[in-house]
Amino acid sequence: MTTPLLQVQDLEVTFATRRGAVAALRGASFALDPGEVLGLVGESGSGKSVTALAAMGLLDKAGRVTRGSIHFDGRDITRAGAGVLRPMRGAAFSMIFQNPRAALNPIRSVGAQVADALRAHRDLSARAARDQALALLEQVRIRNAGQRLEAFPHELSGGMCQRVMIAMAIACAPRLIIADEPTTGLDVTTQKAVMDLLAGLTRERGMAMLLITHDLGLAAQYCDRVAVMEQGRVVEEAPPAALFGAPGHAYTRRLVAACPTPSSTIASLSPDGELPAEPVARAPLPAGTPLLLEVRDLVKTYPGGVAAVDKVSFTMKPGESLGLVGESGSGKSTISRLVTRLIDATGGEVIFDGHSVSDIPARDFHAAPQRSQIQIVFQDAGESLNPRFSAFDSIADPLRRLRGLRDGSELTKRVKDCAVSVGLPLPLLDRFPHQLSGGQRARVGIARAVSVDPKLLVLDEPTAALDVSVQAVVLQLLERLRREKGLAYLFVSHDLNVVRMLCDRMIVLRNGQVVEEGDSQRIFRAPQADYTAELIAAIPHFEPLAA
Amino acid sequence: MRKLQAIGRRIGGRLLSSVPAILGVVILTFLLMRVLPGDPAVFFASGPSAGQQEIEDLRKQMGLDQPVPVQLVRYLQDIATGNLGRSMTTGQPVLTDMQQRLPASLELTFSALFLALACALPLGILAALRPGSAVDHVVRFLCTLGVCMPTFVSGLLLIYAFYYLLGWAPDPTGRIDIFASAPPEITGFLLFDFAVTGDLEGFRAAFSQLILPACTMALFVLAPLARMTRASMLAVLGSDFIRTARSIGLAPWRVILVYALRNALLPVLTIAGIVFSTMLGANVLVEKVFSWPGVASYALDALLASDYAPVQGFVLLMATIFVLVNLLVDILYGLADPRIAAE
Amino acid sequence: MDLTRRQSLLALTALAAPAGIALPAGAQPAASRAETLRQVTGNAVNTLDPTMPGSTREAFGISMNVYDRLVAFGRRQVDGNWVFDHTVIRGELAERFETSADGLKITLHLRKDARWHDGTPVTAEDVKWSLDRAVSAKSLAGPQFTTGSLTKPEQFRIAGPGVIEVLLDKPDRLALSNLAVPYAIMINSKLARQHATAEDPWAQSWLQNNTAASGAYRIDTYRPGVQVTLTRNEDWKGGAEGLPFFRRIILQTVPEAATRANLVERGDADLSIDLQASDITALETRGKVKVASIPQTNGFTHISFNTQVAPFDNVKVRQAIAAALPYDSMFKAALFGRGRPLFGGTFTGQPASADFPQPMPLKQDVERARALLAEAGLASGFSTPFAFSAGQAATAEPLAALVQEALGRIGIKVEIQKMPDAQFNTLVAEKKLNFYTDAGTAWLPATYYFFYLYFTRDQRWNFASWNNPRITELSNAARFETDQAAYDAACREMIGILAEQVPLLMLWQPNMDAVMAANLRDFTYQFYRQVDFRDLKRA
Amino acid sequence: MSASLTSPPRNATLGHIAWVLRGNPLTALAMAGTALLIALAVLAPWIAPYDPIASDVPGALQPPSATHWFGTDQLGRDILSRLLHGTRLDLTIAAAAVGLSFAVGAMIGSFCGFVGGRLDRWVGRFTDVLMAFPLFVLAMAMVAALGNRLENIIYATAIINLPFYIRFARTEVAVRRNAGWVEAAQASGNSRGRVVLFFLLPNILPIVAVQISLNLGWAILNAAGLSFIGLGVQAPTPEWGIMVAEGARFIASGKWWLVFFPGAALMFAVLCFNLLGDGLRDILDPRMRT
Repeated sequence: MTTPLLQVQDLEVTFATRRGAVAALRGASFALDPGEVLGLVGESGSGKSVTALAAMGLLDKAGRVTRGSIHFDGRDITRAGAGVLRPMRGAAFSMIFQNPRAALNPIRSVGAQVADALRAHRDLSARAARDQALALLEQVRIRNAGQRLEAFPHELSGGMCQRVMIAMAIACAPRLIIADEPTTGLDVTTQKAVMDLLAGLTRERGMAMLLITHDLGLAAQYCDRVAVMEQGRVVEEAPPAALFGAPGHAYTRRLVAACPTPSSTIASLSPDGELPAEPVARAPLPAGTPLLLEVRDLVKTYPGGVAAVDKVSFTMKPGESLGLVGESGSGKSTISRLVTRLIDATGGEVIFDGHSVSDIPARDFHAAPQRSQIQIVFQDAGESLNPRFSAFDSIADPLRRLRGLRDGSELTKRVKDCAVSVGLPLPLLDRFPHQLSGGQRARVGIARAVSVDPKLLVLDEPTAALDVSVQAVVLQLLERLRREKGLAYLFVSHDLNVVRMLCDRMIVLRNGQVVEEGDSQRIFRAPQADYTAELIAAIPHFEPLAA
Repeated sequence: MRKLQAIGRRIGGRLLSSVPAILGVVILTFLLMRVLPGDPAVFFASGPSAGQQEIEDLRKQMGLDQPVPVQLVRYLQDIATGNLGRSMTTGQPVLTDMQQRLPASLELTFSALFLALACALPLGILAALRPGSAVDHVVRFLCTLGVCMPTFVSGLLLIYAFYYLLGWAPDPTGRIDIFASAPPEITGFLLFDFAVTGDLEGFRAAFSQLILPACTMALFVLAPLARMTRASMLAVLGSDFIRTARSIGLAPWRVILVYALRNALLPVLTIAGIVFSTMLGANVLVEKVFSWPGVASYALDALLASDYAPVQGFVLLMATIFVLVNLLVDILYGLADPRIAAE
Repeated sequence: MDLTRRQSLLALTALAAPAGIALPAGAQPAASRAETLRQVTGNAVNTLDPTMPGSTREAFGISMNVYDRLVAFGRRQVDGNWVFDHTVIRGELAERFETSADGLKITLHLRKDARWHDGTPVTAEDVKWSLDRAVSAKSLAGPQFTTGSLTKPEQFRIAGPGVIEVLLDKPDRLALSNLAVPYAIMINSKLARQHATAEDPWAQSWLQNNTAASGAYRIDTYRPGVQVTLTRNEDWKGGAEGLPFFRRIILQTVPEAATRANLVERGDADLSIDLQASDITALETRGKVKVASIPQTNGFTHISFNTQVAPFDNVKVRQAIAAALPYDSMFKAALFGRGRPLFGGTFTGQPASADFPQPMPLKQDVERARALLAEAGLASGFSTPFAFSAGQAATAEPLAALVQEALGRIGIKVEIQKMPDAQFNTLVAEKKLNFYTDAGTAWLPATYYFFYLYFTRDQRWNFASWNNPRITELSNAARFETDQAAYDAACREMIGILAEQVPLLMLWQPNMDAVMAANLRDFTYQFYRQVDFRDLKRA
Repeated sequence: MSASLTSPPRNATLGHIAWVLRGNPLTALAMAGTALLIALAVLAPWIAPYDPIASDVPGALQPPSATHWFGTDQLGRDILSRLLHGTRLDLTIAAAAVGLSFAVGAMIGSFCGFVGGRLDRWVGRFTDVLMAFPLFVLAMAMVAALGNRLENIIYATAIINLPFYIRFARTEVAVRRNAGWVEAAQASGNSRGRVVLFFLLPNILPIVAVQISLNLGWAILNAAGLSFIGLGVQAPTPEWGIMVAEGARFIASGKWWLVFFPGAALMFAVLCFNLLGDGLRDILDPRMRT
């Protein structure tokens, strides 16, 4: 039996906070053999990143290893000082971080940064370092590497920055690469390219990789083995096929179920959730029903002449749910704000319920009768709640403004009704956003939007910032609300699977233009446009457990 | 080349866009001076036997008999032709006075800023490396101590201690020892002029005259600079790319100096620019206390005498310097931070 | 700093004469530190031509040392100190002079050996041009000369080489004295006229920054608002006692009074005449310096009422306030007693002496004050602002606080207003201040002159806007009165009226406190309240 | 004061404050000092041993003694009593000036930051003009022009602070302009005015509080500077700046207590406000709130 390259045993890491010591890792154990790719999956707070940082010796000052050990290649580095670790970092093991643009020094050219990585461990002349940096950039398939050498991070795309980061990580040929959510925040197509590159490089060079991710599909696709973490422990560890095919641990089972796959339905995401597992059947609307929303040739040009939305047209019937899908920069969020009348369009028309609402300037729309009819749920629930409003005030605000309710029993009753309908426990109404969990915040955001009984609810990536298990619950909530209240949804998302489950029809957007439009299931099964097909192909996936 | 062009365009644009601000300053000062209740003609005609006629004559001579809009137009015309008027207090053209006095103020302010930065940067970095430690608290306390003393008090105390009691400093009466010979006028910056002419003795003399007032001013700006250094260093040290730098095994000093400090200096540069402009205008009291023949004390005397021209000239000068310093900071910032230059 | 270096540098500077002032043949020996006088002052010289509107007192002082006048006042010793004596007039650029018996013609004979700084001889033409300039050019000199009945160029006549006649319509008692004031400078007309232009026939703008003089000192460097250095004119003949002692004078502006005190005490400066009273007392006690304290006999500090405005138009109100003030405390708090009181006089009716200013019968009597106020119908008091200028804050601020406190006791509510000098002077000139403190100094301290200047006519210096027909009549008569007894009688009557009507309250004459190095001597108090470097010596 | 605004649930906030203070003795000291100053200002008339403006010329310039702890001044007034009453005045000047510039500046700045466009450009120009002024000279000129009365000193100090508040509020609001909760507020039917007043302003308040605290100290120094050149509050009102300026005249004559005690009081107050500002920053720094 070979010595594991990285062995983590019973690791406990605690952070000193003002509420005393808080354990982030509570006895995590796993091992990684040379050349192996191990996936570390789990939801936020499970301790994935802390594990990586602890292994690198990069925990910040408040964090401390209180128990257990970390061995690298048989050598105990658990409490090694900077003198031992510094020569190892980059040379023996290196790390790739999420948010690649922030991880690079903004005022240093990428060439110099790659050269820094080289010269940290090798005695190279500036010229030689530069040449090697150039070679590295070429190896990570950066086009025109010679020119990019002098470029600064802000001049490169996110994917490009991550390639530079990879170049830095492999510069001194380490035996282990720790990739901490390396593609979070990147578009699916970019994600695929970066991951393919990373996987290829590690394979070619015989490097081991610890891939930390929240995306089960990603782990399934690129890892030899996957370890599932929950609350600071590794609860299950197995090859991906076994793990996702027949999860042993209850938590793994729940996690796998909540993960949207091509075959999952809203109900199947959370089997013990609030929706019965029966397929959703929708009665077709009688012919001749007037349209709820009609968008004609909508154009939004930002200063600088870039058209974020370029002649987009679509219609929605009452009670219908329409998905807007696209990668970043496709204009989907801009459309959501245009429809919600938060910003003014440069051209085109928005007709709501038979009335043109695009004539009313956004600044005056708060007083328009349609204001209460069109409501919106934002992407990041935490960021979309006024930090100085309690949950009650957040939900009550539209009731006060749009329904003219004064403080009193009527208002309290309406707020409480709303809270009940979104499943928010009433005692939480007095809490402030930072005292609520992500799922609770999402519920408050939804409650605020539905409190005034809108006809159209615009959902701008309402689950993008949530863990999958929470996402599952929120999606079920949304589906239930739609059935109960007969709301029309304009659902904006980058996640095709989610859109497929929730929406009747979908529109695929690219660079502000409509690429494809049609029935969700149909598009998913048989995309007409190449771009749509590419998008669908890029979604990392695993074979769901045979239920 | 492209970069240089971009910078050139930015300079042009900035200068152009600052014209309205400067014009605003000029007009506002002009009106403010006209609101001053003192009548300069009365003040300056106050010889032991001046009568009403003399006051009237003086008023005419100063153009004060015209209505204010006419005066303003004339004043603007004068400025356009480079004529800032004549000071009644010194009897000289304002432009001449300023030319003589500006180097004194600039030299003092530069030295003070240099001194302050030389102290504030290490202190700020030290505090940022150990936030919350005793070092941090001591640094903060010392810097704050400097800012909480009015400059005229710290100036007088320094004089009392180092000149009167200890006799270490030369008499606080201007830029060089009154009995020493002045250097040839090259730039008006004495330290520079002495250095260029190789007069070390003179350099030492000028330096020893400069040190107390420069310290007084530096004390006052130490706190904001150190505070900003600490804050921006802390922010940078906590950012992702520092972690990256550490993860590739860079030496700690390299991480701090090349990665952290260079990034942290950017906001400090902005603050230093602001501090410089404010210091130049605000060292009125220091100049007074140290008999420093600078522009600020010149303006103060003129203001108290309702002598319009020097005050107007001074404010115009300060506004111009403010714009230029901001521009310089901008250019430096653009050079140091590629993100800005690209915009 | 070592002395040798200073000396050698000094030698260098002495040699490097500025352009425009030619050195006479033969290099001068360098002035040693002992022969150099350094005076520090809070104010600044702003022009080399003292007749320019806006000239500071320091500019007058410099011009006295740089320019000669035809005549000069003598000096006498009072209590061990030298004080100018306006009753003794001696020749300066004039060798001698005679006044005709009817007092209508003054004949002046110029010194034969008198030379301008450029070496050319002084001529009667130069003098005529200088006097013409004084009465013709728009300057401060003209108004001053009218007080000596000198108003037009025709009054000055060349009566032969080196002889000039001044002709008068009436025998004005101050005509000759006016030729000794700072404005009466004698200018090298040949040099000055080279710089005259059509718009500026009297070379006023050139003379602001240059000199064309014959006096005891030449300008070495002139940096307005910063410093002036003078070097001795080795060919000067105008002095009563030969060449001045000091070869080199440095007059430097040091705004901070405490710093000036430090400089003099540490011996880095030799002389300062504008220190604060509090510092002077301390310096005297520590004894490292010499202090010459001389009452400024031609000046007075006062509290003025606007006699044209209610309630101060009521003499009872003025008398009430006069009786309410704590003069001794004010004197002590404001001046630390450094001066000569002008309150506490004992005469009633008319004084025995015709001198002015002299102590007036002012003393605190609160009961009487209350009674007078009641008589004026203001038993319940009233409110008024009390103003002073920021420049005089050191003495006026404590004074004002005491006035406020004392008047509060008789029901008068006082609001103190400290204002910037320019604003204060404007308001005084425009007669918009009703109750304030200020000071006045007369160059030519004849009693009638005080009354004529400060208590008659609608003009800036009539502090109280006082309009008393009898005073106007008496002061005009006294001016041309040749009979000493009649003159004295008129003066005594005016002083009596002043004491009774109290348009303003004469408070005191502050000391001229010259603080100097212990080895300086022969400091003279001059009517223009500046240092006459020609008299000073180092022991 | 503003700590309570950072996060309304009281016990959590108090706990956080206590935690910050434990790690930061200077801030605790500054808080105690500020509280002391405010207490002294409120209680001045009752605890001052003498009338602050009653003169006693025979007892002038007495060094500190049992009867006059801090000595007497040129008019024999008790320096301790004058200091205590001065606390009142100086805190009033500082608070009024800073409050005024904050109220006006934050309002204008917030609107500009939120609305942008032409209004923003014009106000930006105006603040440029103000910023380009040498500020102390501007304050001097204003006081000289309007007359050196208490309210004018407050106005002048407020105006020279104004551009900083405008800019500060503008930047802080501009950062938050596109935050989800601002858009949500608009979707909830709030007018732009309401969004600024009831959503944005309260949210930037804690950050501005830091600035306010630092500015309080600066305002006191500014008033002292004005007093030094004779443009301060009218005598015989007891004000620290005047007392320091007057006392400074006596440095050379060795009457140290005239400048020492007022100077120390001034320094103490400014020190407290500055350290408090730093401390508030720590309390509010989101990165320190775990």
